[in-house]
Amino acid sequence: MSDNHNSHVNYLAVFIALCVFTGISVLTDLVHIPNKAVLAVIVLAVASAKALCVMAFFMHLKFEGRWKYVLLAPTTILAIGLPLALLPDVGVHYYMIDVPQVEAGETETSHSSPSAEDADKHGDSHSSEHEAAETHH
Amino acid sequence: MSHAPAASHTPLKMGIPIPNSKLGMWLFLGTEIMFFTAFIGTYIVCRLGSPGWPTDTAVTHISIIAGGFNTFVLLTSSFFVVKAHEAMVDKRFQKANQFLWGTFLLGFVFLGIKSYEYKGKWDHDILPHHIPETDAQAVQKGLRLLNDTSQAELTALTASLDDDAEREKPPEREERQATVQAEIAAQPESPERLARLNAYNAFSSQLALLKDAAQREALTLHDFEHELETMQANEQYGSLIAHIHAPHPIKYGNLFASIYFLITGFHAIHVIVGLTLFVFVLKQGSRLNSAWTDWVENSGLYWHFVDLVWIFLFPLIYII
Amino acid sequence: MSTTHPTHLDSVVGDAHHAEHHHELSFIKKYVFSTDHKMIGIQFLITTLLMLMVGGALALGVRWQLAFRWSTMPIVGEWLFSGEGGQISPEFYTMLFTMHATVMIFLVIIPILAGAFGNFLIPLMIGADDMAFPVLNMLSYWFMWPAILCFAFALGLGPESITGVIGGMNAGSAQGWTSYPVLSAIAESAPGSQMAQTWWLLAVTFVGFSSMMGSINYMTTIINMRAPGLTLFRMPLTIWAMFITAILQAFALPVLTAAGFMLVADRVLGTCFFIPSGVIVNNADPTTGGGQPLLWQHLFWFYSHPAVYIMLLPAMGMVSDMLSVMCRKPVFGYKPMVYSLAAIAGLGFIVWGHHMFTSGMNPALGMTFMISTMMIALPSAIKTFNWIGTIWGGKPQFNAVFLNCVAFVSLFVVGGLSGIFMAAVPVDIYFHDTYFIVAHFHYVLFGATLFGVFGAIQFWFPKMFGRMMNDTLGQIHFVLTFIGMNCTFFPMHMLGIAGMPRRYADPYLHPYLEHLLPMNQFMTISAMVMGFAQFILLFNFVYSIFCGEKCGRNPWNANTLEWTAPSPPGHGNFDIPPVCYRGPYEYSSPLAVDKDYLPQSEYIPRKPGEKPGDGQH
Amino acid sequence: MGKFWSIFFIFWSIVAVVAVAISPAMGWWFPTAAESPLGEQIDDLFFLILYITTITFIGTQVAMGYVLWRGATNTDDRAEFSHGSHSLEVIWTIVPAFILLFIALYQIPVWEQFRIQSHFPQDAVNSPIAEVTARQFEWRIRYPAPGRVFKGKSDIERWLKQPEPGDLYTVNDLHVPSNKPVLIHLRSGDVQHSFFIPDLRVKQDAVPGMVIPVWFEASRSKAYEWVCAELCGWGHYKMKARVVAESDEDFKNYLHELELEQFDDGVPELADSSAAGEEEVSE
Ligand code: HEA
Ligand code: HEA
Ligand code: CUA
Ligand SMILES: [Cu+2]
Repeated sequence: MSDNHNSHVNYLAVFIALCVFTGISVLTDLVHIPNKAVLAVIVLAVASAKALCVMAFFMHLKFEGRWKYVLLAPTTILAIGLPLALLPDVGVHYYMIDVPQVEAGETETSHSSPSAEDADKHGDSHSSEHEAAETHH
Repeated sequence: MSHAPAASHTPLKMGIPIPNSKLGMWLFLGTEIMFFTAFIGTYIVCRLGSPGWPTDTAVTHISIIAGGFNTFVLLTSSFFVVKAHEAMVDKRFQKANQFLWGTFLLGFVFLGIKSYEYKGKWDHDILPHHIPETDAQAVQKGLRLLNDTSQAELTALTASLDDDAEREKPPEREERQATVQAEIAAQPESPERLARLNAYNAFSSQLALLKDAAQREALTLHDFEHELETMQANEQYGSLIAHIHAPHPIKYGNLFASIYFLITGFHAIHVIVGLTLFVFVLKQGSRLNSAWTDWVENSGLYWHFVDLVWIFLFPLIYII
Repeated sequence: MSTTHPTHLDSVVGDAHHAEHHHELSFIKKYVFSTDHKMIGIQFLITTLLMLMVGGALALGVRWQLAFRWSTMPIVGEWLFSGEGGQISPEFYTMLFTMHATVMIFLVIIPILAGAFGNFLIPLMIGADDMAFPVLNMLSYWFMWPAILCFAFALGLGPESITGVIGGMNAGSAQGWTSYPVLSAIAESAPGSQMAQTWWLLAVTFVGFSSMMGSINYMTTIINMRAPGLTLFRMPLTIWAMFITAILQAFALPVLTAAGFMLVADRVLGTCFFIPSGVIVNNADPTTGGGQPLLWQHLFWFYSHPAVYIMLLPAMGMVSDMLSVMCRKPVFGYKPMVYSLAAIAGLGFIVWGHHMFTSGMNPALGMTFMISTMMIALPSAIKTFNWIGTIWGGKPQFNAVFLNCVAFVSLFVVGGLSGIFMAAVPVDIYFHDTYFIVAHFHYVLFGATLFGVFGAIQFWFPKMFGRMMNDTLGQIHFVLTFIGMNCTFFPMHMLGIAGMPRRYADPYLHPYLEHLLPMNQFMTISAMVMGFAQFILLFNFVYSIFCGEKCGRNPWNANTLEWTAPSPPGHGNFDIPPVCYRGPYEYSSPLAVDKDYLPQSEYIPRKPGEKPGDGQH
Repeated sequence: MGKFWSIFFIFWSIVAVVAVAISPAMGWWFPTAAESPLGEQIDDLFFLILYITTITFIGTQVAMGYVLWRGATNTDDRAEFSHGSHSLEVIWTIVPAFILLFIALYQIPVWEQFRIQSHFPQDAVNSPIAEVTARQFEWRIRYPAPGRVFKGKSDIERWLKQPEPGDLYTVNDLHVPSNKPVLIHLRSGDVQHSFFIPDLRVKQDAVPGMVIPVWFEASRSKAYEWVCAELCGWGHYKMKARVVAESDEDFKNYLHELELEQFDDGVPELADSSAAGEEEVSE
């Protein structure tokens, strides 16, 4: 067993690092990064770093034998591969999709709260201004 | 391949140098990863495939602070577990016990905050199948809310009648209304009840007009909001419907709510399972001994995994 | 240390009491809630054989309608359809094939391979005394029963007040075993989409839990509990196959479970993962949502394609072992056999889209899946040729075990080759959802897997019960089943080429299919013959348990470790803990002097002057 | 006994091959030879694979029969002691690999034509014939108003999203011009269905929530049987319909008749908006 190694780990330091990472994630939200993709990359990178810390130290993987690769490599590949394979079909649409709520939003004035509008790249800005003017009359 | 006689070469134990229980736990965690992969993968692709996904926290009622704090709670509990295991290995069982209690309580804190968040969603009716996605659906929902209020008021009025026989509600609403009318009108000695009845009558006739307009498709969401405002300002019955907010359509709101509740729900179930695992150790109290080291290690692994899932859920659901 | 194994013990019969002494278990502990892997394996075996009867009876119902449409079913018709004058209804037909497939796949093939043989063989063949987690093992069997109960409810059996399935068997689950939404997600879409479908999904979840517990157990056991000396590349192919199957289960099944939860949630909690908005089914309110039906198909096949290999690999492994024993010859190309098993499993994860070629999936994705599907034929080719190589130059014993194994290879090739047609996307445009598909999978599932299983039952029966099965009966069963099977399923290829869609209660409604009625009648009669033949198996099985010829430890003169244990093995399996010195297939080795086999646990002292390593592979 | 069984296994494969060989003559074969250019390519591919697999089948079964026979007549003391052959393994890995790779690559163009939108015949894409909506258990067809010209992709999309006055409706009877590629937009109103015309070798699932373009070309003027190939409920088997391929002229006449039928009794202002509106006075 590998326990003899574990006593050398300073769990507190790891814990503090994890807390700092969490802080960073929250911060990225506060500073308002306009580009969603950049935001996603940052927070997911932070999350992966956290995950690695937890796995390596808390779950003692750093001290385990080679079996950890045999177990985790295929799992990771499948876990990343499945969403990737779903992407071309569900994430993007090769054929026209039939979504009444979106079509309705395009023809009628969509009424969502104004701040929701900036996240919504597809809502057209005309209608939202027009509508904002209306609600405040 | 080994060629020599067993006595000298053949190892006594084949396989890898970890106990079966730990190996089993790790394999189980592998399957758990695939389980959550299906959910998280679904979330990611649905999100990408649905332009206009609701992200505004004012609409989704997602609280970054609550989520961030919960992340912190889980991290701390994970830290306690690992300390508990360390203490178990060092045979300091009391210490381990304390740390485990820490973890255990933090697990409940997590669930508490989670239920608080759920409550917020519940109150704003951010529930699958409840969310209007187009203006027309929003109007429909608004009318439904008003209708529910009107029904409730009618029931209350019926209940306020002291005659037992009258309290048995006739099946038809109109009939019931008529009975109540007649009954109250016949009791001039309680003027406030009469006022209440009149308010109700005014309200329900206004509601009937609205419904009619909606039927003719002559009621836009904007009109409806306007009407609602006017009705709420009405001094006779405004207070009855003061609590009603005009529903806003949320594009893809139902899919969002479905995914939110499914993923966090299954995560919460995992938290509960983890807590149950700890109960077995905590039950030992002062009798805790090194026989439980493996148990603590394995349930610790499980707990870290639960933490790990949350580490990804937090940015995916709360931030992006 | 006892090194040479006492083969003379062959004559000693029933020396199981050795282990039995210290454990006087109560009847319940021993036969019902047993944690002994052998008992659990036998429980699985008997349960699945019973379910085979159920699934077969449902299949015969399907066949009846296809041959004698809308006419009263014999025996059961009057009773089932007293309302319709004994006549089958289209709802009932859809329920029949749905439940036929469900029972066959989830309650027969998967549990008979992994549950019955996996359980019985793994610890014995690796020289362990039991599974790593015996209690978990017991649970994995007992989780089958809630599943069976839920499937019964899904079938429309059981009191309406409890099951909520209004309409009896006409409202049984009827979405096909693939359960595609929206049909399966919206209760209004079919009579069978009401409560029955929820029971169906629940049952699949229970089966999933059962398999999951099993697979973790098998992996742990195989990794960590092998007998001293039993290195990975000395493991019999059966064990390799079980191991790889367990891995497939472990990685693929959770995805189905997750998807199943989503579908259940769509049905009962109002979520909309698979339901797009604005769909009006059968005059119900338009749906609100934003989900996508294709998502289910992806998640479902992400499990169910690997699942078809879960339904095949263990049989492949067992057939390799049996062929080697029966031909008295080492398996041809042991390592290629292992690698091709692994390759099938690996590729099996990236071909699921071939079930969706016409589903409206992204065509570029379809192309990728086409290429990987083509490639998966390669490891299968390697295996096929190696089996033939194994027989080549051997001294085969033409008994029932061997015949079933040869049939396995022969029929697997047919099923596999028809897979190539469908793997070609343009051809699949035509063949998708026609009887060509039905022919394909019955050849691989029945032709390959079930024949493998028939062989395996006959082969390991002595180890299970200490008695031999009757070989003559076995051969009669084999011939009838083989002929019946080919006469039933081979014509399905032609039906497919003629464009007959599957899942049709009455294909002859369409003029271009009218002339196929006589052929369908022929197939139905053949299916009945085949069904009848299974009674011979049943009889042989039961008869041999009580009156079969008694046998010793190693009736087949086989090498693997399980044959060094008593027949049947007692609690804890081995009276002499085995140590392994070589690979499992040293038949006809020159090192074995007085016999033509060399058990894995038999130690041969090296003669002076001999190079190290000869024979002790 | 061994010899008997060897012959038994050989015999069964001979029966199988013979059965396939006589099938076309017995009518157990394609309903007709493919009657569309794409279908012909599919058939060619089918026959190519049929030849390859038949050879493989005969090869493996003969090999099997041979080794069985040799085993049955083996008078040696012992079986051959061999653990395999490296060169054989290599051969029987590489040869099938080439064959499979060949099949895989060879079929790609057909698939491209059938499904990749940029390879669709552009004329057909620019003027879709109809929108076909599958429902339990019928096919609803909507033709654009006769004379309606689509101005580009977005115009088509607009037409797909909103019914227009002047659109023509029928059920279970799709008319198309023959001898030229035509395109329909396939959708489903409730559950999943599949658009299958056996003689033309086209099949495409109709998925709720998606609008899928399908093109095909009928090279003869005749009524083709059209069925549903994806389980859609208890009435799946009876979604019987037909596709009538006819000359351009007949097709025009058909649409005209349909129009007369539809706008016969009333709503003249709707009929006005269609190009052929004035002809209605003849009634
Ligand atoms: C045990 C189960 C099993 C097995 C092993 C297989 C094996 C294969 N299957 Fe099958 N399949 C099913 C069970 C199985 N399948 C089921 C149940 C369905 C239907 C599900 C449903 O819709 O209900 C299905 C459906 C199915 C489809 C979808 C059809 C459709 O719905 O449109 C496809 C398409 O590609 C396919 C392909 C293949 C291929 C290429 C193989 C390959 O692995 C086969 C490889 C083997 C060989 C090729 C033979 C041996 C090789 C040689 C002798 C070498 C030489 C060969 C050549 C050079 C060609 N299968
Ligand atoms: C392991 C899997 C397996 C097995 C073994 C079988 C075995 C059989 N199957 Fe099935 N089948 C499937 C898996 C399997 N099937 C699947 C996955 C589908 C697809 C379903 C779908 O579309 O969703 C399918 C669909 C299917 C269809 C197509 C239905 C349709 O699309 O409309 C048909 C039609 O002939 C059929 C027939 C048979 C027959 C005659 C047998 C025979 O081999 C059965 C022979 C065995 C017996 C008969 C058992 C012995 C029984 C007794 C001894 C008791 C006898 C009892 C009485 C006589 C009352 N099956
Ligand atoms: Cu429509 Cu099947
Ligand atoms: Cu498949």
